[in-house]
Amino acid sequence: MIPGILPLLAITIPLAAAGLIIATGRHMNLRDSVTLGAAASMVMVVLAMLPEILAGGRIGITLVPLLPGGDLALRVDALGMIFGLVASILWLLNSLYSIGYMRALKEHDQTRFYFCFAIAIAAAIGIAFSANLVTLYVFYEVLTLITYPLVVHVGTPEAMQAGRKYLAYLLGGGICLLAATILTYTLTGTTEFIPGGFLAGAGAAALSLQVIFLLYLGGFVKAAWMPFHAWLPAAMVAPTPVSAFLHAVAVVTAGVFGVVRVAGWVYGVDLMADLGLGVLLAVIASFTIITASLFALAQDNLKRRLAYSTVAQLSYILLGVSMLSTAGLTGAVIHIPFHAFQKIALFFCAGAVIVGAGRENISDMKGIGRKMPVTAVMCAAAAAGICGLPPFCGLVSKVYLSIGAVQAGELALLGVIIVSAVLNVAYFFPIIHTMIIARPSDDRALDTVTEAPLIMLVPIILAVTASVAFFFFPAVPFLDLAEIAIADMSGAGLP
Amino acid sequence: MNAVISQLPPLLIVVPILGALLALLLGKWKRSFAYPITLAMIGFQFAVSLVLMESVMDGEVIHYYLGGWPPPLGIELVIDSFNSFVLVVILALALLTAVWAREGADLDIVPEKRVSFFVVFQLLVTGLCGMAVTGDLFNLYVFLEISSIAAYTLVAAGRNPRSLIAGFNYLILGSIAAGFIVLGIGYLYIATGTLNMGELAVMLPAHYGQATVYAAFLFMMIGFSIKVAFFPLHLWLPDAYTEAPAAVTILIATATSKVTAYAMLRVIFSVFTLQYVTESFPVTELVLIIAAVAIIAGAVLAIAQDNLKRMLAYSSISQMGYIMFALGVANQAALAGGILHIMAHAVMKGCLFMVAGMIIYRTGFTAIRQLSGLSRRMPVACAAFALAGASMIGIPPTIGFMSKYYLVLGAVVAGEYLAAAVLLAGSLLAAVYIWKVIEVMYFGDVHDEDLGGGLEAPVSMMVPVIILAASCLLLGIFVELPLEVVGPAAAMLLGGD
Amino acid sequence: MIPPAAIYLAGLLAVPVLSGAARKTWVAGLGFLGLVAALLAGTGQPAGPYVFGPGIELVLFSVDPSRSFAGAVFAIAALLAILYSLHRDLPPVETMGILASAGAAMGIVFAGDFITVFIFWELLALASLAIIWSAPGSGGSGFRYLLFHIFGGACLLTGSAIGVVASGSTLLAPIGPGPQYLLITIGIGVNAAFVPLHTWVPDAYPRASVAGTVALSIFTTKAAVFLLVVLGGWGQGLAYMGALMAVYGAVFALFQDDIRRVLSYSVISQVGYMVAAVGTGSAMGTDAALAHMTCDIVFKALLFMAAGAVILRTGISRMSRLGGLAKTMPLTAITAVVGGLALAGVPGLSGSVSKGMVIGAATEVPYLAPLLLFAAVVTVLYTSRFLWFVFFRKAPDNLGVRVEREAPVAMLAAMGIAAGFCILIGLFPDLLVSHLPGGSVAHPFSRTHLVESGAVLLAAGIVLLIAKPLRSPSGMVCETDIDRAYCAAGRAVAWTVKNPLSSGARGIDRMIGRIVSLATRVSQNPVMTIRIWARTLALPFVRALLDPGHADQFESALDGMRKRYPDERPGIRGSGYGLILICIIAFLYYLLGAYA
Amino acid sequence: MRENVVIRTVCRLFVPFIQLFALYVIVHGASGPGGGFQGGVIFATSFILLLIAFGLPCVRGRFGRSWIRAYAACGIIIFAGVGLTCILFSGNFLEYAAIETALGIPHLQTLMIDIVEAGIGITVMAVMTSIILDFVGKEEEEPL
Amino acid sequence: MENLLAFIATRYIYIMTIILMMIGLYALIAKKNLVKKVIGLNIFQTAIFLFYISFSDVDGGTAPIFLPDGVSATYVNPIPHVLILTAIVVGLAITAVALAIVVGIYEEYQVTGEDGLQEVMKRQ
Repeated sequence: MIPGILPLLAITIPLAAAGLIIATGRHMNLRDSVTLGAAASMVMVVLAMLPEILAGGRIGITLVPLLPGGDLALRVDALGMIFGLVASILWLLNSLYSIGYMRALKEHDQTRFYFCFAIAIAAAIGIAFSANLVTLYVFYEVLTLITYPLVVHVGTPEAMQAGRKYLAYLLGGGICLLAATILTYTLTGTTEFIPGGFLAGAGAAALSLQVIFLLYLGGFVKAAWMPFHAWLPAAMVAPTPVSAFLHAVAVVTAGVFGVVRVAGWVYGVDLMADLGLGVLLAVIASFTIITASLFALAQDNLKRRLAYSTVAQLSYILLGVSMLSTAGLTGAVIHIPFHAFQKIALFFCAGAVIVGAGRENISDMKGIGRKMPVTAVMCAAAAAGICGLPPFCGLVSKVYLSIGAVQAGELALLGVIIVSAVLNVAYFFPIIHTMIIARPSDDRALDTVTEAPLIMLVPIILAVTASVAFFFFPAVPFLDLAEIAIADMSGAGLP
Repeated sequence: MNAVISQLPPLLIVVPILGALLALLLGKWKRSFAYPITLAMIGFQFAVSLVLMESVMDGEVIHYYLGGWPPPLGIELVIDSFNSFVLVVILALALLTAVWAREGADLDIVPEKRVSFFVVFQLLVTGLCGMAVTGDLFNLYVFLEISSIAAYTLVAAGRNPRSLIAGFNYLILGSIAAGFIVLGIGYLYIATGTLNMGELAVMLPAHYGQATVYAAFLFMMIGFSIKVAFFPLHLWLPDAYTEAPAAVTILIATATSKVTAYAMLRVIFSVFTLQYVTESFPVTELVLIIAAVAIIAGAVLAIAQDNLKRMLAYSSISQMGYIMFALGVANQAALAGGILHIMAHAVMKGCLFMVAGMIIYRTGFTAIRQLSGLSRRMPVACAAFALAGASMIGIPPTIGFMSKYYLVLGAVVAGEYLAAAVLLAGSLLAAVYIWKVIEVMYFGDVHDEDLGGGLEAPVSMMVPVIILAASCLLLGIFVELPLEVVGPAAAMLLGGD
Repeated sequence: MIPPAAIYLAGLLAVPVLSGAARKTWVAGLGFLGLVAALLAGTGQPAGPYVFGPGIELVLFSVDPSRSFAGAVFAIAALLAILYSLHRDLPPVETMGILASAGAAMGIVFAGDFITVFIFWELLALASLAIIWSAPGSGGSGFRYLLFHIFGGACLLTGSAIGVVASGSTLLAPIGPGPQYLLITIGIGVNAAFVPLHTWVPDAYPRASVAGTVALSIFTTKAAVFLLVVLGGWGQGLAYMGALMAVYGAVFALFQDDIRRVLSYSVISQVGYMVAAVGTGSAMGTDAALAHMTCDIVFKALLFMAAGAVILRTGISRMSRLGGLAKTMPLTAITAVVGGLALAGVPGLSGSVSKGMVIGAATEVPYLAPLLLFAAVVTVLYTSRFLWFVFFRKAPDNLGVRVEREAPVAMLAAMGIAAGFCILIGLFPDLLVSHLPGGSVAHPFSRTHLVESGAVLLAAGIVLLIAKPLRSPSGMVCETDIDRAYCAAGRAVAWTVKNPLSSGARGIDRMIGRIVSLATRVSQNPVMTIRIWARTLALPFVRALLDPGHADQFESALDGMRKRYPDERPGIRGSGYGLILICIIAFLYYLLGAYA
Repeated sequence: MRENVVIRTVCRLFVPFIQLFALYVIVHGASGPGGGFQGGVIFATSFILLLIAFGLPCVRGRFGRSWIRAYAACGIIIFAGVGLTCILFSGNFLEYAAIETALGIPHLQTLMIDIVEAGIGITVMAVMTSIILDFVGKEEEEPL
Repeated sequence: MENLLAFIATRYIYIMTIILMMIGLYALIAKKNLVKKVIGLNIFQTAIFLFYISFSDVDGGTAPIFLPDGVSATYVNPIPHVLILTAIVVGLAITAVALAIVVGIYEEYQVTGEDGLQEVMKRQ
């Protein structure tokens, strides 16, 4: 078996699954079992790569020569492995969940739904394992397009409106990314990700490098940093599994992943510091964290509130990157999986509430915890996790971020962390109170409410369990991977 | 090279003409003969073009003197990597269009006209081949006019009475353009006393300063700009594309416009050299500016349209701007991108127009808003449309993205950052107008149920569409193959070889 | 041996599945186990550092005398609270909360490094929230409680981050000067109810359930105090902060009507004593702080228990409407009196011992002792008010429904034990003092001390005689604290977010949408648009200059255009326009050529 | 006007000469001014004359659509045929010299040229006539 | 002045050509009747033909015909004539198509003028 077969396999499995899904579209059970099987086998494949990566190795393969400076090539390293693990595992959970969800709500066009899902995950894995900017860009655009049908799945006018917004932002971002890629290529003659970055050698003017970085940031608008975040809350019209997919599995994760990639593998930490890009990033991230949290306070629709919370949380990762210090980067990198696991649990809960109680507004959820205890408790747990409370893994990244901020000497960022911690609690715990503690306005209110089907509860419980487990054993595997990745990207010279 | 190949260039032109006459005569006797002959002839041309490309791939050039008369007296046919590539592209498209037209022609060609339709169709293709292979300026003009006359006729041939008016506008402007071109040729002849491109390229530099050469360039530039519908001289195009019979639209949009663009590039880079357009008469900047305007304006106008074919027509104007963009930047990467885009645009626009035609064929819908929910009835066609549309937007790894990538790369290398930005913005606008359609097709709910479910077009129309849609993707992934020809071609145009 | 924290935290996992008697026995058993573990903790070996991740090592269990001492104290208090809570089936969440807060407190006590402290700190906040929210109608206050403590926790985290990076190790150590001092002080101060961060105490305690309040009163503040002790190395500023708290709390306690609010402010005041003691910085001071912590835990818990019993039986929590319960609830009354006197510092009870030590230690810091004495006087005042109004004065006739019964056995047991502790320690101080890490001694019955307390009581008595209003329950009630300001600020934020921010964002969205639609509309037929605009501009002039006929014609033509817009029919004029354009372009090229 | 004897007679008289002249021009194309185009057009004018004088039916009777089509085709076929023959004789397209050398017949070249010119002439004549007739045919049968 | 006259005298043919072209363009732009447009087109093309013929002319040149050996004469450049012959045929074809289209339009709308056409199409 040639060494590079595994990453290739990881991409081809979902693609093949997509074909099968179309083929078996007529028979529901067959189709869904295809999805599940593909997801499971993909997890297997990714896990099979884990040992070598943990041993510090890399797995690479070049598919086809595509463009000057960018073949279509895959290379798995620690950072990519983190994203790959998150995407594949959460896809498995998400498939389980969406089967329950879609069937419970008798959604239309399920075949299209699962088809797009499969291709989207393939694209996500491609992003995770891409070996150069061109490959990254290719899968990035594919991801953008293929998620569009998911976003507008319901097909209502406002869904279409949201879809247009979604496309406008993400395609615009793609354009920026393309421009940045080409500029990088013209400067250096390569787009290969090199640990420690390769732009430093280009000897280009600082200003141009800064402009290019801005372009990159624009390209990674998938990271939903303000003021270019509007697509994310808008995309909330999508079915809940899709929201979960956007917010946890692939899309936004891909955005922040890209930022980390570019910071560590294109620019390199030292160059970032020299150009003062860390400060820029820090400003953006801080602004986003605070503002998004404030917006979240104002939302009554549960999913919208979660969306704004995602916007804020993603900027935690940007914040960590902006610190350009070991602990900060570690916090950033591990916050990718940790946030993903907790946020997907939250979205699953929101969906379970929609299925079980048919309610989307927090104000209508008074006391539904009495009827759907599992959902409510898990929701509370995940929320606490995102607030960074024990015993959930959110706390770990919070700790690392704080230390990183100090290492970077940016004490102002500590203020941001404090404020945002308070704001997180401020917009999450009212939900918990309403769901579990508060009493329903009238006794009849809860008659129609029932607990969500088991197939939906299982993924929720698994996700929450995982986030607890990561609190107790953060090292396996994410913190270890993060350590390798950081060593990779910094070499030395980090505070 | 062996004798057969050396004799192929004239056969490329002559045999199909004979075939056309044969079709005319036999068609008079039995109507059903016309189509197969046409198909066979175009197939023959395609095969010949493939052989030719294969034989010139290694950089050698085939010169063929008609009647054995060497230039300047005689007419010369030249085959090199550039025009063999263009030949293959347009003939492939013509072949697919012909296959498509087997039933697509019935859409708006009355049976009585069917025979003459295919004859003229084939004459058009042949004229284009002539344009591609000739090495003589005046001969170029003649073939240009042959194909144009055929095009006027075809455009006006439809059932739809408006096609007459569109055809008339097309004819007037086309003839003016031809007049300008022939004037330019005349000036060149005054300056040098020869009409052979090769010789002109050699002799012209001595006269670069002269007003005659300047006037010649001016006239030819304008003439070709009209022929390729280079904004703002595009006014004939939207009506012509919209009102013409579906098959004709496909052929013109893919083959004619591309060959004309080829001729323009050929004249500007092989007759007048890069040095002329950049130094002694620096027109590239202006072309670049106009091209940028064309890209944006065409896309914006396309966004505004409600008629599907008209929307695609405006998008063609925008896309033609891309090719002119390459002319304006005029460096290796950009020119390669431009030539690649000739192919790319031919492929994807052919696919889009075919789907549009199929929709009209099945449902008679022309307005975009009528298409809602069509994906449930014509899944394959809509999928093809989506794929080609993605290529039009420039989503990797489609062919549209590749050409765009090279164009932007060229612009950046040339330091034309603003132009590059405009180009990218143009692709964003392309996303808007393509998405308008896809949105309606896939996510609109089905109106007038009486049309029923399965509306997939007959297989003879489906096959070309599928081939084109697939090639949008495959050519993108395996872009190396066309690049093997395109790269040298661009280098040759720049005089780098 | 097992860290006591582990026992509580592991044990609470079983609570949801158990119920009824089983659960009660399980919880009680946990309490005992925890106590045992805490007592054994001193003998145990410190658990080695557990590598949490790169650059972070946790010392989950480190042992020294003060830790094992405090651990024992917390364990006893936890046991009392659990006993007290057995009087009825609490909601599982509350039981878990009580256990969790016990565990978290234990964790803080035995934690060896900042990160561990932070983790248990947050856990404590979460547990207290669970306790508070288990009582009906406590949503708002619980929420405010959490906000305060998360803020505190974040400050603690960030502060300790600075410390960790500065010192290079995560181990607990005195805080050097710099931003981390401020941050950590705030962080601990929130839990220790520093003024003005104290408002959560009177806000949350009275709203929790009766059993919950006891647990709350034990753990949060005292754990903070213990952390202060462990870290040490605070300047005298802390001492004055303690004094401020003592006075502030005592004075406010004087003006309360709700019995549990009285006790809440009393908590602040007593914690003030401890903080002051820690602030002195001497070993004697820390000992005093620990001692007072112990005593205060016991008698404050006792008083809260009594108050809880009263509320449980009468359903009333306002002194103005209570009274004469000494007849109906004698045992409760007795224990309450014991606790009250201990709080007031009457010699022979535990309060006097520890308070004496505090004041003794306080003499080292200028002006500190007098402030504390003043606070002591006020303490006597509000204690006596409390006892008098609740138990001894004649019951007001407007008293609502009342259940003429003694408190349930579980409560009585807990109260009895607590009272016993007060008396024991009061009579035999060495029971407590001998365990103090600093090895300092107490002389509760020394002359100076007796005189001191006598003077305090005397002063209090005089004040009571003079100040008439103090004798009427609703005489001077002031329930407004600075928390009003906090709430106002919070509401302000909420309003800003809801109105200007959101609507502003929406407005921007709408504007972009309008621009886009306009652009589309224009580009449908740019030429015609321009003509329409031009004619529209020209219209007034036409009206002015031409004669009406022409004007109307002009106008109708314009309307026609507007109606037909955008007409996409192929026009035969196309060729004409085309030619004109061609000429223009040709001219452009010509100019360019001429220029070249 | 149809009754006008003079016109009819004159036309009747002229047509053969016109056509003869046309043939002359065509054949002379090899060695002098003239050739297929001119000759063909001149030939077509004879039919126009007939049209003017005797009206459409007469002309159509003598020279029907199918015939026109056939002529047009034949002309080009001759032209192309000759060209291809040259290729058969391993010369270039329309390289008459090749045939001449191959067969060794002197002055075959001029003959070939004449044949080609003739082909061109036939086509042009046919096409021109068809254009005229078609446009006239749009009117009713009454001639001008 | 003289040289201007000389300029005009020598170049008059070009000036004529340009004037003719302008006339043709004018007709194309301004004339509303389609047939007149076609005529304008023809005028335009004719101008170009004249242009070619004029520049191929040689003073005192004769027709380019083979002469008996020994006799030599300057004759005009034959190639432009040949070209123009072709161009004329092309122009003819264009005219034919144009007229055919005009006839078609007339049969469809019973008008041959722009304005009439606009009216008809508005009514549609």
